[in-house]
Amino acid sequence: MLHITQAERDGTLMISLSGELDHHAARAAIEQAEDLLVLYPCEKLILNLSGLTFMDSSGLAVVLHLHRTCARSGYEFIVRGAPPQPMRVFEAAGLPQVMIFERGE
Amino acid sequence: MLHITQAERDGTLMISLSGELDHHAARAAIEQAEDLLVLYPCEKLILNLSGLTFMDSSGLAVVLHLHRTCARSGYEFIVRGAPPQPMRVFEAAGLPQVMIFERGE
Amino acid sequence: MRAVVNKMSLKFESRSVNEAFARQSVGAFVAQLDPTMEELGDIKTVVSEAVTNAIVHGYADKAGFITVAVRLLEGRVLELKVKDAGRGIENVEQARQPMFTTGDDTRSGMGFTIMETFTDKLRVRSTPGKGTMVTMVKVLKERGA
Amino acid sequence: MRAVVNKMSLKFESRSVNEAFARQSVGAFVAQLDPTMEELGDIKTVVSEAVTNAIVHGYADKAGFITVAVRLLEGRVLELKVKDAGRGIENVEQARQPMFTTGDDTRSGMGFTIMETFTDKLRVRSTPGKGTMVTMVKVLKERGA
Ligand SMILES: Nc1ncnc2c1ncn2[C@@H]1O[C@H](COP(=O)(O)OP(=O)(O)O)[C@@H](O)[C@H]1O
Ligand SMILES: Nc1ncnc2c1ncn2[C@@H]1O[C@H](COP(=O)(O)OP(=O)(O)O)[C@@H](O)[C@H]1O
Repeated sequence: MLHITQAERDGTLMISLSGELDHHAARAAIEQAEDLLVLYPCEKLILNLSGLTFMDSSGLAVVLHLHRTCARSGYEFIVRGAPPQPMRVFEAAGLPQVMIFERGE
Repeated sequence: MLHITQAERDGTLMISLSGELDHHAARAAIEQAEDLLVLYPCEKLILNLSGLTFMDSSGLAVVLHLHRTCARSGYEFIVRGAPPQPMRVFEAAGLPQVMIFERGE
Repeated sequence: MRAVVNKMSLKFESRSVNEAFARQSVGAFVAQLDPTMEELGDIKTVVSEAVTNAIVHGYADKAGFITVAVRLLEGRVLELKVKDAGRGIENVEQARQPMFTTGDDTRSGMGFTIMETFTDKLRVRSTPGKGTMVTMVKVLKERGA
Repeated sequence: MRAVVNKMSLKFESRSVNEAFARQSVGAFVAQLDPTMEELGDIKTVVSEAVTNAIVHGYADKAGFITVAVRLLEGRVLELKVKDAGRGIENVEQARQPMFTTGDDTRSGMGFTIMETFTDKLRVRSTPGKGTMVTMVKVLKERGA
């Protein structure tokens, strides 16, 4: 089960995903995140993954999708707080070389 | 995996089981508890189950075994802190009618 | 007949280390119904009982395979089957009595009683020398929307 | 040939809700080796990748069954097989390239790359129209006594 929550302040939108991000959850995650970006126009999107308990390559697709959307709109995009297991998946795919990963919550 | 620890004070021996108590673990639990009763002669045995995450009818066998051992030696025997799932198993078997179950840790 | 919503089966060797595997697997499968903690505990317990019986009693003399088949039927009905090809039960009625056991002091004779208490239906089919199949049905409570 | 220490198999329908069930089951089975958190995460991840591929790509047009077979071999060697009877892969070499995907925007094309990175051996056998079998081998670290 994946949970999605959001918080907005001073032009920064933070979307937090918690639980398990797999193919079963990926479609809803992409669609909800896109809806939030329309609802809360921002200059910066932080995708907070500190609550993820599992992520497979479906999570890469979600992150790549949001990275593209932000690039197109000129928003800054940051992935924050990925736990060790998701981080290994990101690293295996080389994503930290092409976008910003931050520690923290 | 089952973990067994003990503490002794003023003639009371407390044996604490934590983790999963099933058939795979029951033999070792009985043998270790019997060894502890030899090592720490006591007047009262408290079997602390507050750390159990799972228990099936193999746990009934462990408790019945210790109940018998204590009865034979004239020791008081108390089962303490069983969480809801083990407690349902004890209740299905009617054990609270024949021995003492206490709340707490 | 109720429509089948989802189904799976597990097959594994009669080793006691697989008792935990079997109940946790069924627990993971049943999670899709969002059961209460009590329902999930009951389900893991009855799986543990039936699988332990297959290992301890069914395959007392020889090793073999155990199959656990799970079906989710419409209306939150869970059907569990645990099957072994072990030595079977001579007298099923007697075996189902509380406290009856042919096992050692790690057995309480309460396995079938617990399976019966924690499910809505228990059926035991056994042929001596051929094996045993235990079928359990449990109806889960509706979860409020 | 290494001796088999324990083995099991799972069979389930090609529904995406079963992805979580499959990786959690394999995780529960592998627990007997007391793997590190990283090893356990890697194992769940590769199972999730292969099972998702079977559901999304193998059974894109029709529903069907997926089998996951797991063997623990002597020397802490884990062998995982994920099999479907789906549409198969025309060009396995191309499919294994990073970023190659025939899927939609929930797919990254990195599934096989991750399976390869997180295991010690990956073999893909596929027959178009017949199905696919992915075999992975992972050697777990010795745990200090
Ligand atoms: N799968 C099985 N194969 C053979 N005998 C069985 C099987 N399951 C149960 N039995 C018999 O039924 C008896 C009662 O089982 P149960 O109520 O579960 O108690 P216990 O397992 O504690 O003995 C067992 O002692 C055994 O003789
Ligand atoms: N079980 C399968 N059945 C049919 N095709 C498959 C299967 N597994 C993989 N493929 C093919 O290989 C491609 C690459 O797979 P993969 O590297 O896992 O990336 P992704 O799943 O993200 O597309 C898939 O897009 C699909 O065309």
